[in-house]
Amino acid sequence: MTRPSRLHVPHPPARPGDRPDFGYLVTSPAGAVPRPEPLARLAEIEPLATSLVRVIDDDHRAKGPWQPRLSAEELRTGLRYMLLTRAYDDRMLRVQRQGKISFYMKSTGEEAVSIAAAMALRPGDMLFPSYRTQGLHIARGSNTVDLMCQCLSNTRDMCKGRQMPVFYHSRARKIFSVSGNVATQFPQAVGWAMAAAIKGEDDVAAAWIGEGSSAEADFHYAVTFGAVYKAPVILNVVNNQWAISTFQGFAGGEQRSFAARGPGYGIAGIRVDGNDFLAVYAVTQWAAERARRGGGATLVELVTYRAAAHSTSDDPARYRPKEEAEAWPLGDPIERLKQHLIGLGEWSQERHDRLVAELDAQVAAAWEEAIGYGTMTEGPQLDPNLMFEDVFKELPPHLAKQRAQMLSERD
Amino acid sequence: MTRPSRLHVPHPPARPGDRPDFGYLVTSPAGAVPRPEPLARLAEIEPLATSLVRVIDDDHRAKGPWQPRLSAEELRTGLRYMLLTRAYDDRMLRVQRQGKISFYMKSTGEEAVSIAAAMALRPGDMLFPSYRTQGLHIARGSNTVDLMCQCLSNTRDMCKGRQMPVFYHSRARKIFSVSGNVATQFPQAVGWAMAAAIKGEDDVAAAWIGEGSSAEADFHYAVTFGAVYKAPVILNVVNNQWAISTFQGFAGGEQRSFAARGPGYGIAGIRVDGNDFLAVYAVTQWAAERARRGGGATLVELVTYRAAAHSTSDDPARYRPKEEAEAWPLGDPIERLKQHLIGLGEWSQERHDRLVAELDAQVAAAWEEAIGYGTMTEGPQLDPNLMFEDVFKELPPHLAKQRAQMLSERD
Amino acid sequence: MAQMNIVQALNSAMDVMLGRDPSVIIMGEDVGYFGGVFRATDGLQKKYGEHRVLDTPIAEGGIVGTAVGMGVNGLRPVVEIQFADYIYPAVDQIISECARLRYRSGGDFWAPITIRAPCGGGIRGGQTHSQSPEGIFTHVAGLKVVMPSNPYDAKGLLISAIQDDDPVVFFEPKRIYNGPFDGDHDKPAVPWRTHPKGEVPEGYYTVPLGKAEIVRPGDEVTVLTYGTMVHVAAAAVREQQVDAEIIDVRSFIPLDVDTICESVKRTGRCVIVHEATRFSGFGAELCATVQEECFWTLEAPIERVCGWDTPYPHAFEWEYFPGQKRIRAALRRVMEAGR
Amino acid sequence: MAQMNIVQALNSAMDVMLGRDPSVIIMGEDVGYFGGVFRATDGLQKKYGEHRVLDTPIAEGGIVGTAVGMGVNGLRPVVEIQFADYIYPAVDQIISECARLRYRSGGDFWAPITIRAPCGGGIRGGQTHSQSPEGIFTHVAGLKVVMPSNPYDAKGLLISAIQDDDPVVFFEPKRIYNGPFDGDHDKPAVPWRTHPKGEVPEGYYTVPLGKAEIVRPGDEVTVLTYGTMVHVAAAAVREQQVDAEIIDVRSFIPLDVDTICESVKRTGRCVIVHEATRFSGFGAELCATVQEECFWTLEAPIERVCGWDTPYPHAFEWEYFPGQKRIRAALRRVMEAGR
Ligand SMILES: Cc1ncc(C[n+]2csc(CCOP(=O)(O)OP(=O)(O)O)c2C)c(N)n1
Ligand SMILES: Cc1ncc(C[n+]2csc(CCOP(=O)(O)OP(=O)(O)O)c2C)c(N)n1
Ligand SMILES: [Mg+2]
Ligand SMILES: [Mg+2]
Repeated sequence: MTRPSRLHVPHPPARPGDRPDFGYLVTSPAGAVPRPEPLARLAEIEPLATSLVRVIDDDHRAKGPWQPRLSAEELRTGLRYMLLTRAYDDRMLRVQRQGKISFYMKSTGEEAVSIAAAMALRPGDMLFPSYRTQGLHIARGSNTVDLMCQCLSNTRDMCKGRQMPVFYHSRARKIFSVSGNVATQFPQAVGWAMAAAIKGEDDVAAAWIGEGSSAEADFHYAVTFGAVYKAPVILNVVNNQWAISTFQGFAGGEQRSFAARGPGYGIAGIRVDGNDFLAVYAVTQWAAERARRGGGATLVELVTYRAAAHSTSDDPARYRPKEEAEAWPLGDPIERLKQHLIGLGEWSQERHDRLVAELDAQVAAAWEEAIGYGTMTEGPQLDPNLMFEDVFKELPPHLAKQRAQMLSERD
Repeated sequence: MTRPSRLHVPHPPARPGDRPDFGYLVTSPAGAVPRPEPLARLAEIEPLATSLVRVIDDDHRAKGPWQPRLSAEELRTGLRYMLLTRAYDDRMLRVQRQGKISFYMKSTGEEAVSIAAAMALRPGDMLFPSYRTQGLHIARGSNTVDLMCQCLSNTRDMCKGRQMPVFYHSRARKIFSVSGNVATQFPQAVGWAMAAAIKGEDDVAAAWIGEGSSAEADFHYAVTFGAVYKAPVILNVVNNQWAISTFQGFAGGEQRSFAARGPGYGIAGIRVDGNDFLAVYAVTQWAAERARRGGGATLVELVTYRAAAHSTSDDPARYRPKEEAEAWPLGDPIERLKQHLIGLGEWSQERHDRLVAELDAQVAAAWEEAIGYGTMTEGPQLDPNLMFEDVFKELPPHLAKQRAQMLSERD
Repeated sequence: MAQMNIVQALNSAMDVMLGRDPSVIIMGEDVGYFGGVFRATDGLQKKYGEHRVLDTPIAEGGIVGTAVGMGVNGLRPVVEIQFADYIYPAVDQIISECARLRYRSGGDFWAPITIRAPCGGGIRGGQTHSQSPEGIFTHVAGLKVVMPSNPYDAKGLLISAIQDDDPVVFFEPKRIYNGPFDGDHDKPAVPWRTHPKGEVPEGYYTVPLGKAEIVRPGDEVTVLTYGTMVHVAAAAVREQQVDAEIIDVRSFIPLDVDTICESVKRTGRCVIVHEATRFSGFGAELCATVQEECFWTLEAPIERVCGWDTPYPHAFEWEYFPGQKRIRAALRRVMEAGR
Repeated sequence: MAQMNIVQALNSAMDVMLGRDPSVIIMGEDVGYFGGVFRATDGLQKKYGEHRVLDTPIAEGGIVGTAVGMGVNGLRPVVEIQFADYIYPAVDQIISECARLRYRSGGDFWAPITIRAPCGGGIRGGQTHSQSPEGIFTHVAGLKVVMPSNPYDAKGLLISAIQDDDPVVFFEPKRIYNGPFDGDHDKPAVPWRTHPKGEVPEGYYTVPLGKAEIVRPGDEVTVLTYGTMVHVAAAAVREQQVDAEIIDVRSFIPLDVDTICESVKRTGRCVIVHEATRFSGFGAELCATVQEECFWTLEAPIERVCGWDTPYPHAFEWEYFPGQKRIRAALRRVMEAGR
């Protein structure tokens, strides 16, 4: 009767050549999921971990208790930021293809994840980004010229030429440095939040990692420490269905939602439509209030889709159907907010087209300015001496010696 | 309205001088928790993660669907193994106090965790022990002389003098080597189970870690890989309330049971009375059947109490009330099985006393034999050349050279 | 014989071993359906099935931890760490478990695991895609550590590593995956086709662990190097017109002290070249060993030419890289010393 | 002035800094209510409260990871790793994050963390309670690494480490927590009371990072050592009746090359002693540096006396430990060489 167990190997619903199939995706109708008080008990919150918080319905109307009730002006700002992020991404991909920068990573289709969250938080709140949350910089007003200069490793590069493209940071805007090692920022955000609580400040921390990265130890550290100390932190897992070539089932998404791990550890967990600007805004606002008022950490799973390649080194056609992005059931975050605004009578196709053109021009101008500060091959170049700085706060003798040697021996 | 969050610091219910208080402990009446089919769906199993599977009630009668229906002979065998484990622990503590061995760790009060589980598994199943599951060796018939020789690092030491006391192993009995780095055996057990599944064999793996150790990365790796590949493995978290001086709240036990993390990751999770021999046996049997039949991994939380000091280097009087052990609501596993057997008319105080005396004598005789193979100070000694063996399968040149130097330069 | 680059040679080694030994399995991030971000496992899952070539969660520690258990259960896992820069989460399982298991269990348990890790820079990878952490692992008792410098060795050494019953950390200099690189990044890339070591047998063969190779015999100075730097050093020696003996160390543990010291005793001079940072890098051990064994024949201080003691920068890659110019300067100093 | 052992000196250092700087916090396993398994934080939680002295989950990687975030938010976490043998789970956060943060962010972010880790053997701890992994961390650009050998330095160096804005890994030779140890395990233990360095100021003072100390001036041979071995080497030198200059290296990064090389240039001979395994241990870097800087004055090969390249065994502790006998044999060889 007992037949030997066999190794279970998760399979994505579709590979190249197959018809896209998102039958596995569990959704809830817009407005259907109740909104408990931010300080509600875990038992009341637990259902949110397996349902899907959605606000904008298929007719682009806002529905239900999670409506953030934003002004038309705020909504247009969100739309502008998302469009700017997309325009920026498109431009940077092009210049990478032209060999002007060494590498790039787009966030196409996931813009709401960063923009809505950043808008729902306070300026004092600290953000711990992943490499795919450039929208956080856009929403907090980082100048696209500065972001481009980082990608160019030029004389205005905030990283002084040390990092690959997209590893931005901004101390002034309280956006942490992106790490090349995935997920390390998760426990760091918890520690930052613990420090805020220790100091009696009411700022919260928020961090973003991909669903694939949630398999790293740092996920477990973050949720455990977050639960133990009730740290005021929002732990966002961006489930865009893919981790390079491996689909979310290989991170454990096949059996249960990622949000469900929250209640499993004794913290709040919410699964939200990551392509629904209003839902992401509302959930972030809820989690931030819970954190600020002593309710502790929340694990948020943002359900979205990585519409672009993993990076400029990747070719998704090798491992998933080309048509998958169009087949994604939760649509496009920009299109959905745009239609919602139009439905409200607060936006129009004409204004939209004008805005897109304006932002494209703005990004083009930014690029022209950025390359003026040098590219890796032309124009002003960074001083190689910078290579030895910031390893330590002060230059130690052995590095001073090596720097001198470098200057004497270089071609 | 929003007051700044403060860092939450878990507190044990009682510190030295306070009255013991286990009010935090969630229990269920014996027999009250339903027993789903081993291959039941997660939704049906989920309630088991927060209730407490118990079989032996306060009047020592077996109750409910989890009764393993063991013969009186099997029960007496379990009682004997538990008593032998305790006699062994007591003796080894004494000889450590006499300076005969360098270190020791008792499992007093937790004997059922190892004995019942080992008896419920098949000889082909692989066990990945912690340093507090010496009962696994007792139940699988390891000779106490061999265990003592390991603790003595003598000429019969299975570890060839390389390990501290209690870091046993037995290839013949399929009991893995205890690691000094807590929790590392958890993903190893999953890997062993994956290999069994890959080879189409129906052996399962079982691993034990303490609740405190569950904060390590390896817990997360084990549960994640276990869930992704549906590995035939039983992951036991022994929640004995304390991790050296830190109580289980510091591992996340304050907010939620440890078993609840199972369903959080999409695998079965069961919380069981670790001092109830019948319950531990039944739950292990259930999880093993689930694993063997392709149902995948189960996370088992065994609720017990560390009645002894953490180790011979520890003094619990510094951090918890002396009376806590007696106040433990789930009693003592040996006393409970004994009374159950007596209630069945299958055991008596007289037979019990005789058995205790017999086992004490057996352990005393074993000790006499063990020291005959040498202690660290007297009798035959291990050949120091062994220090250089098994670093690699074959001795490489640099170690041959060092070994020669050692022999020429030692005092 | 066939023409292979290093990626193809590695692929061929795994193909051969998967075919010869049913206990061999491949696991890692994106190694299955996709065939690996560097294509090293391309086609293997299709050929040997999903139970022999496994995609894994993104958890290096979990990959090695489960591999240890598989090894204990009779399999021979070949693990890919996507970049050597990401091996750190696995360090506890590698050092505390893989490396110690046989010893701590009195020889009763072991895990014959091979851990592949692409390393090195010169690919615009910045500080988290360019590291050469081999030095750290050479300090761990119980590990074998190797790094090939060409397709022939890559295949032969990988087969030896997979067959070995001890854990082996196998570093792959990714800058030369597709062709030898002499350090001049302005020159067009050269394919392995143009290099004798690009000739690789299609079938089974081994290059033993623990043996260094003299890639250029010479009498004036010994150059100890490995990986990408073998080719950079060779170019520098050509330019410098010095009769240097270039030794590709290849195997760090076990280390071929005999070949190394026989050479230095002959030449009396030694330059050590690696891409990893200098301070406490593997070059320090090479320098210490040579100094101890060859002291009386040394005519000049041993020099180390290494990466600077900073993270690997994105913009200053070529100022960081220990290129021909720096190697030649060291050769000049060592040749002139004491003259 | 007061009499302190190393544990008391460390406790005093943390006490002083908790008192002077509200941003200093202590965290680790069992460090709070209990005061640490070695008692180093005894009484500090009672004195400064639960928000300054934190018990943590058993997760070294999580402890360092959260400490990084605290550091970024203006605190100065002092982290205790219960045993250096258990630092490996934290290696990714230490190397990829602590050490690189300032560099990768162009100097805009940093985490001023001190990581305390009791290390070394001779306490019957077996292979997982006896390790000396300092060598691994000395290969990491961006870390400072130190190890004191007595109570006075322990307190002064720890205060410097806590004040330092760079991450510091602070190794503590636990064999000499309670008293100097000359390597003769049969002799009764000696308390720090009997040692001048057991005299420790109660208040604030510092011992700078980056400075070695000459603990015994001499002219015939230079002994480079640190931690427990400083005392074992001193005893060996006394026995051997050689006029050795013994240098307590103390600070590995930054390394006090001047003091070291000035001495070797004077003596012309050098013996390096540490408890860590030999191959690629920190002694290799010391040997390579001395060889490079002092080549022309060296009259004998530099010798390394280290732990064997095996895990630290339980039963053969004293055959493993690089004791007086082995140090004296090395001194003899080095003194006779070339004579
Ligand atoms: C520790 C570590 N391991 C592996 C990698 C290589 N890597 C970079 S991104 C990535 C996939 C991450 O996928 P996911 O977390 O889902 O984020 P997404 O790219 O989908 O936004 C991998 C494996 C890394 N950067 N760091
Ligand atoms: C990686 C690692 N960190 C820390 C330690 C030190 N240590 C040994 S046992 C222990 C407590 C473990 O408690 P728990 O997991 O609850 O097991 P219990 O002792 O209660 O059986 C600690 C912190 C260790 N052995 N390994
Ligand atoms: Mg993803
Ligand atoms: Mg415990």
